[in-house]
Amino acid sequence: MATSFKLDTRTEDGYAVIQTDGYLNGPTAEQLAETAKDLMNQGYSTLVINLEKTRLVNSIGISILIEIIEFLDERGGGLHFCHLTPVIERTFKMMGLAQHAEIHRDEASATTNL
Amino acid sequence: MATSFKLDTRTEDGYAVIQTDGYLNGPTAEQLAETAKDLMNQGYSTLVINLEKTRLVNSIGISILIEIIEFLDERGGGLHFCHLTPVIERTFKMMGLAQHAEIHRDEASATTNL
Amino acid sequence: MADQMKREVTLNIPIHPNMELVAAQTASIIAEIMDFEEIHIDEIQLAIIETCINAFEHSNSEDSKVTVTYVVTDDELELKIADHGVGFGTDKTSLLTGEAGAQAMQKRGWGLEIIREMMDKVEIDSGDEGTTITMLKKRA
Amino acid sequence: MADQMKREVTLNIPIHPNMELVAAQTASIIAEIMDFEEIHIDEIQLAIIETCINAFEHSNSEDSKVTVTYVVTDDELELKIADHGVGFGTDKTSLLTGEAGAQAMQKRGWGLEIIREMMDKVEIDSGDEGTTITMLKKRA
Ligand SMILES: Nc1ncnc2c1ncn2[C@@H]1O[C@H](COP(=O)(O)OP(=O)(O)O)[C@@H](O)[C@H]1O
Ligand SMILES: Nc1ncnc2c1ncn2[C@@H]1O[C@H](COP(=O)(O)OP(=O)(O)O)[C@@H](O)[C@H]1O
Repeated sequence: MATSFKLDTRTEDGYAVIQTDGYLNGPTAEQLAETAKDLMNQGYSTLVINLEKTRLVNSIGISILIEIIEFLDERGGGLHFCHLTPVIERTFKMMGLAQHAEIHRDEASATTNL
Repeated sequence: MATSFKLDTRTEDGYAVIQTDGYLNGPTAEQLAETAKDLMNQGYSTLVINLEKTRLVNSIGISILIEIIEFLDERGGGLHFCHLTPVIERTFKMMGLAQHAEIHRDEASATTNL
Repeated sequence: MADQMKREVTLNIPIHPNMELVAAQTASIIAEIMDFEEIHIDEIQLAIIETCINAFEHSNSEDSKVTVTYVVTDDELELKIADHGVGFGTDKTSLLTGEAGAQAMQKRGWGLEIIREMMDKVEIDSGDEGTTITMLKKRA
Repeated sequence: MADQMKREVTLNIPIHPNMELVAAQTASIIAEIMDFEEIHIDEIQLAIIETCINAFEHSNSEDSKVTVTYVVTDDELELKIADHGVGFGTDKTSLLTGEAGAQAMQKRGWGLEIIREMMDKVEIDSGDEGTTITMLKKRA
């Protein structure tokens, strides 16, 4: 059984945006990580993850997001998040994601100056 | 315990629109009936009920909608519904509401020719 | 034929206004996990709501509880909704329904008919020990 | 002081991926009926999810079941999440957490800390017979 989870990818000049839709747990965050690595391999080292349609992220999902950050860090890339619910933002901060990834209100403010 | 249920009312030239938000059961449909009667007493004999933000209506709620129809019928008024989910529309038809009330896709088509 | 996986979720709710929503919402997320279509999820929710409010209104059960069992297989969701109330004979459902009821805008007595309309199969088992309604929805 | 009404909902879920969502969703609708604020509903959901996935991952329970009890009073929601697994000592939680864990971007070992952050009160009762986590959220 799987929850309906969707990923939408859009590439722009110099960065790519991944939009998630649904619960981020181990398996779905792995999908997201694969997509992020693919984009990185295509030359997009700056990624924006838009969580507007994601209301729940568990700690296993976040541990995989940390792996994405590490992967990008090693390759000189950068990760930006936007549209976090207050609870997701709080959890990201607790677990230290805010140190190596930037958190923005929306896509517009995430992509200014990219 | 009560679910969060909201009613929004708007009056226009010749008709009034009631927008529901939440589960329509006995108690909340009674609230809707009170509002409908109030509007009727204020001279609005044509009412549009917009169910866009209502996903569930139980059979007790529908029985009260039938009472609203009867109340309006006796006073020469008319009731229009819009934004029904397919399941709500099917239930309305089963229980005979479609005979004495009109069902429209959206507010625009409900209010044309009013 | 391969063995089908069967998973069971059970929910106990008190007989109390709006508790039918808890039973419906639980079905909704299970059906979503099973990848049911949205319209079928709405149908399942309405069937559960009608069955629960019947138990709330008519069962007169002393323990004031309703138990909902959700049995999940690969392509079906089976629901059993049980109360320990007074039960009813199947002849009880003698009000006008169907076309005649609709014509007359019959107000009450639609619950069981709605349940049958929404689900693929409905079985009623009712007696002195209470009522259990078993219903099945196939993933289209 | 007036007697407080107390209502109990119980849910049994199998240990299986995504079943934590069923427990979380059930809490969500109960908290909504209780008129909790949206942010508090999110907090409750996350706490339940973390507790359930802990039971799924660590309990090694033979019956492969988790029981969630939702106790509703006028202004509080109490949750008990129980498994019949191997249990754990409270010294088990020895990974870096808090500021140090955040600095090091520690990947795992955050579950219990998240649960404590999200809820007003958390009690762990764990032993050979299994683990029960009791947690409380007050309506703000
Ligand atoms: N759980 C139950 N316990 C006892 N009687 C029931 C139960 N469910 C249904 N009934 C009986 O069946 C009748 C028909 O139910 P229904 O079709 O839902 O219409 P309504 O609830 O509007 O009367 C009820 O009036 C009641 O007598
Ligand atoms: N229900 C449980 N049954 C057995 N052990 C548990 C249970 N819940 C938590 N634990 C133990 O507590 C430890 C800490 O849990 P947690 O803080 O959620 O971090 P993580 O799950 O990432 O290890 C787990 O590694 C496990 O040893």
